[in-house]
Amino acid sequence: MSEDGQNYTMFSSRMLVDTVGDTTDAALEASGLREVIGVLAGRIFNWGQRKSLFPLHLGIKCCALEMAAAGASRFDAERFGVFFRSSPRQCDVLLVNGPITKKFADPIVRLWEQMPEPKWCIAMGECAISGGPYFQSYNVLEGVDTVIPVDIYIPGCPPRPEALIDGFGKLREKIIRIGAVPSHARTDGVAPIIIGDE
Amino acid sequence: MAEMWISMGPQHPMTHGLWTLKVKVDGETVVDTEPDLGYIHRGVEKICEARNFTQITTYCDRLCYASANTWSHAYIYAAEDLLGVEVPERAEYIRLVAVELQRIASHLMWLGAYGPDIGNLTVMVWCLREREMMMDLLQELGGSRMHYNFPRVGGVKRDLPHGFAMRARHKLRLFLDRIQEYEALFDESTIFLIRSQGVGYAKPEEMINHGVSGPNLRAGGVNHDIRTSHPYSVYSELDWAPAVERSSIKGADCYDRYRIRVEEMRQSANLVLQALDKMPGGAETYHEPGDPKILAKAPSRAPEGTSGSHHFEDSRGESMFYLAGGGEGRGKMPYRVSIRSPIFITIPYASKCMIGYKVADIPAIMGSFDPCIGETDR
Amino acid sequence: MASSDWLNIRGWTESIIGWSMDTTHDLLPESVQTEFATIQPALELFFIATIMCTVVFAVMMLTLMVVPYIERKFIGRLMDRIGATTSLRSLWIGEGNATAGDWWNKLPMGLGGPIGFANKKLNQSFGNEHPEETIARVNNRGYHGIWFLFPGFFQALADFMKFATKEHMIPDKADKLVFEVAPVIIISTTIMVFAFVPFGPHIWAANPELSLIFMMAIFGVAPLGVFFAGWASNNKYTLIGGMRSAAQLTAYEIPLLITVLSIAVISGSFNILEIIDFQIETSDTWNIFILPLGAVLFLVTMIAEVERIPFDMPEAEAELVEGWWTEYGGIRWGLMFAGEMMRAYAACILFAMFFLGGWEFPFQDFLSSLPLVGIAFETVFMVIPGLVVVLLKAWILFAFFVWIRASLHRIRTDQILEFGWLYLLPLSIVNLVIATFLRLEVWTDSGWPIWTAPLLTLIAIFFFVIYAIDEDEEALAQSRRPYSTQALSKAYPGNQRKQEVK
Amino acid sequence: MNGVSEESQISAAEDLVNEIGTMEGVSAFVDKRTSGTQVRPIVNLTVPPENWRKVAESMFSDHGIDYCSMITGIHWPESSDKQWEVIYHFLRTGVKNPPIVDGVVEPIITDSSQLQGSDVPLEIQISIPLQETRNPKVASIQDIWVGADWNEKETWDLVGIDFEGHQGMRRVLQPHETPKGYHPLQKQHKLRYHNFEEMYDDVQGFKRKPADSEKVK
Repeated sequence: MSEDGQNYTMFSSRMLVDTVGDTTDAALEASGLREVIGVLAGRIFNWGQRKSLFPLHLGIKCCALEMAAAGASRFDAERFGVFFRSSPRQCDVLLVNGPITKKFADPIVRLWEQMPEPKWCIAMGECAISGGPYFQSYNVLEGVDTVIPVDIYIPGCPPRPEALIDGFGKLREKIIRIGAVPSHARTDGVAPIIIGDE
Repeated sequence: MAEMWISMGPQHPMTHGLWTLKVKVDGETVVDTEPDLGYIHRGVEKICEARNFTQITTYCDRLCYASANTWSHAYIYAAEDLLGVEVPERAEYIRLVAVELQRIASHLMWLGAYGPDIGNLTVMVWCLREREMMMDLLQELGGSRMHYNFPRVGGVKRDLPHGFAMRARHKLRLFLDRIQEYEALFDESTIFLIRSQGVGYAKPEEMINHGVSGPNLRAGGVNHDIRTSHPYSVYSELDWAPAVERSSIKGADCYDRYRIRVEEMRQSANLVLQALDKMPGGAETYHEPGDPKILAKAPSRAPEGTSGSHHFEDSRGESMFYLAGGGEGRGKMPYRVSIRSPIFITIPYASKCMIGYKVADIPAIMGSFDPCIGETDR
Repeated sequence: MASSDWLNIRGWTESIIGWSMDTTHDLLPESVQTEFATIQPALELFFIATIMCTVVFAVMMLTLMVVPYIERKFIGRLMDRIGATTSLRSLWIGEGNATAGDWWNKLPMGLGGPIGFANKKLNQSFGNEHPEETIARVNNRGYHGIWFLFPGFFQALADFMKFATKEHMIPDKADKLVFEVAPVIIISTTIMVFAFVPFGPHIWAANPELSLIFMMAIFGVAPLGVFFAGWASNNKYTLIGGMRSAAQLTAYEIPLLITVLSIAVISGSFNILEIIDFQIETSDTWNIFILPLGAVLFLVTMIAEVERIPFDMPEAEAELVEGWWTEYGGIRWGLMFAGEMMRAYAACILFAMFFLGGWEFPFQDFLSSLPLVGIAFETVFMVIPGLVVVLLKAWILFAFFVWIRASLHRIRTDQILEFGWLYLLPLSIVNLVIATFLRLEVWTDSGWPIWTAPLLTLIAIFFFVIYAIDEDEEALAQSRRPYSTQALSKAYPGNQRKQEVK
Repeated sequence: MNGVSEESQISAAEDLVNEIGTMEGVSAFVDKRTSGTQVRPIVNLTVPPENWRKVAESMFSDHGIDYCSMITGIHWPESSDKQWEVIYHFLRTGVKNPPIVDGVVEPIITDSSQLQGSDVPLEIQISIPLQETRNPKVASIQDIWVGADWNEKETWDLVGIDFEGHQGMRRVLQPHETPKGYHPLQKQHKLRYHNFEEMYDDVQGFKRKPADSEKVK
């Protein structure tokens, strides 16, 4: 019911929702409960976001097989709540696992925009970090960060599935530190984490 | 419903990799298809013109990432043809072990990806579990899990490590029993039979004319296998026969292509077991890296005007390399590297095979041709 | 309610509400008392209904957490995996070495103190310093956390919390009103189904005379929402997904209703509670032994109705990306995901109600009639409320659903419709004929004659064995494959290969 | 020993060379190479571009060469005798149509070491030198071997050799909006950071010289 033009119902439900919302807000504010709920709910939602990171079922090149191996039975990524979905609307992590060519540049940006906030991007493997062995090629962009803001870099060609699961672990640490907030509300200056440099 | 074009876009669970299949659909039946490749074209042929002969093996590993060893060996045979090197007998046996183990791993990756195409996730996890066994063996040879950089011009980087033969025999025997599990899940499930039998017919003579090769061709009853028709390495020393499927008159369907690959997995396992027994000097002896028994001296320059080519039986079809000598650095780098990718030729034919079937059959048919887009886009 | 047990929630609420109404009536001044007396019964009914609805909803939502736990863990075991291991423990330990710092100090009114103390204590006893846990992490054993904190149980809760905080995106060319209304239809009808599901002899929200027909009607409305969602999200995949779901559910709605009708015919009434009492008291045999064909049909149609794997075409990942819910994200998709679980849960409970005798423990009468041990069993049956028995049966059935999901492939849409119309519909009519024949001829007022149940089950098992063993001997003799391409595999009744080769 | 025997393959190669060698302008010879323990005869032909179409048709119809493996285009700007070169690779699979026995294909799984005469599998490599520099053209064989269709599209897309009579020529591997004349595998296009000095010069990307640039490396 976002635009007025679409609003066929005579009785404007939004007016009801607004009034109810304002009154409860005022009541909570007065009783100081708003603070309590805000902090506790923040922790619960942060826990929820950390514990269920759905990466997109997108396989570009060899790192896609390591992603599949990470999802299979030996290195079970599902132990940590990583469940591969194939529609960008239902994912919150874009796992880029191969070289981004000129032809795939704008589809991957479109995929990134289709994902609802709060969303993160993991650049997995050399090709996604800096174009990898194809950095000289006429058709390969040098890294995903030329088109998408990247949060976690996982070096390796291809990185072992344990490194990928460690990458998700690092992403969870980042979420617990800076909170599961949409990208525009994030305090910038949080440098992207590179596995293995600490 | 009026006919409409659906584009099964670059990111789609049906495509094993990044390519688009534009499908013209009338209701549920497919009327016309048009593949659109090039989403991971990274100009490997151009880059290889600025690399010397040993560095190119790493690029050929990363061509088709599901079967890295077969591709680096295809390149190495062409490079040896160009540089004119005589490979020692023991190195040929070690290479055969590496290539056949990689073929099993590649077919397992295909079977794992084919399960979810038809709707069953358990197969994927089982196949990847077995593939881990094969990758452990290849990791002992090459050092890393997926891209091994194992062959050198004139031989192999290292001999079989200590105890490799014993572990390989044990794992392969376990694998030969595990295949029964997949067959139980596939062959005895009526749903799989009605989804794959009679779907995606491909006539043998059409396939030859369209350049389709490998398991997809042998599924139609055509006995054409590069390992026997143009023998290389030591395949002629071992006793085996290519797996050929007896398909129906209308051609090979998805079920035949599934059967042929399960047959090939058994066959590759037996080939490796035979090779380990027949290894000259015994599989348990160990030679230091660079020992002339496993690595012959090879010139590092190819003068202008020389050329080398070699056909190779990759797990997806006939792969081939053509190298023209005389590149930069007075011939240290090839002047031109040309790569034949079997799937680059099979995809247009496979997409024509889908016409007349239902939208739900597209992943079943496309999956049964085992596309690997890394090698298609080069 | 012939069969009853101690957990008489409905009785208690009625007595409490009745007592409170009478006391308010007495306290009121004389002038108002007469009017109050007139509205008192309606008021009582209203309060009882609301309380019972919340109780049933609470029971359903709490026990619903078990369903995704069964699905993830059981399918993980079938796939040789560990599955989700998110447990309560992760609430107080941070991630790796990063923690959220002392967030409890931000709490006003001194609430922070106890929480901080509890956090420290829990970290010591079950936190990272716990000896076993560090050893487990060192040698990379699958660390599931402390077993009694149920690792994996709270994964569904974590998923739902995440869905709640996702951004809501509407495709710009989508039909906005229908896009918003479709999830509402699906979720509300799914929850309304539980209004008529009795969890125990005294735990039900509504119990109209024809509760069976009400439930089946509401159960059939959700596919309409699915079709709306498919149409509204302006995406080719969802359109095809929506069309498929509409076609599939019409093809399976009719056999389902006929099977449910045959249950009503056997049990003699349309009210679910009476059906269960018929099985427990009057006929003292479960319907599954009387109508085995009906049980199989109900199971198959229910799997199709709930769109689980063998009949998963509408949201087939392979070719339709995510089927009809591709464009939904965030809380709407989370609720529809939970709605899907609820429909599967409702299907399992219904099967337990219609065929497995609701809240009667298996062999309850026989066990309690045993000479020595009988008294012990008697007390056990007294202590366990009917609710627990119903839930156990439902969960075991859901495990059966998951087992089917792990082992079968997905059928193509036209094969689903063909199977629905050509095989299930006639079979369900045959089942109805058997049911009426059994009810009219064989049924005597004192119950089923001794021979009916064993005879009918033996016939069913006989047919099942014949149908299951369909390997082709001479095909097996020729080649090593269980099904040879050339030998015409009889696995599927009217298979395609036979017509082609002729 | 179940691979194709060497003698039969070499004799079959010689017969093919004698038959095709007679066509005008074609020079043919058998090139023997070793691969592993096996001698590998390859039939090498050099065909002038004018009558390449005729040679191709006769190869397909008379000599039963039914499988087009690969087409390579090479750009020789400095070399004396040719500006461009197109190299074709063919295989003769030697597979006759398997007979149909009671409704099922009965494949001829003969032991490949007993194969004789015309059904011995063979490798054929054909190179066509082209002189003109501006726009090299070769006759298309799309209608004879359909397998060559996408090979020709790829060769035009990457190397820029045009194939006359090829229907539906379009960019296959490159993005659709690449500029018209851009064919990357031509020698005048260089890789990024081709000569490493340039990369070292710009190592921080602000055109700053690396500390040890004057020292003799």
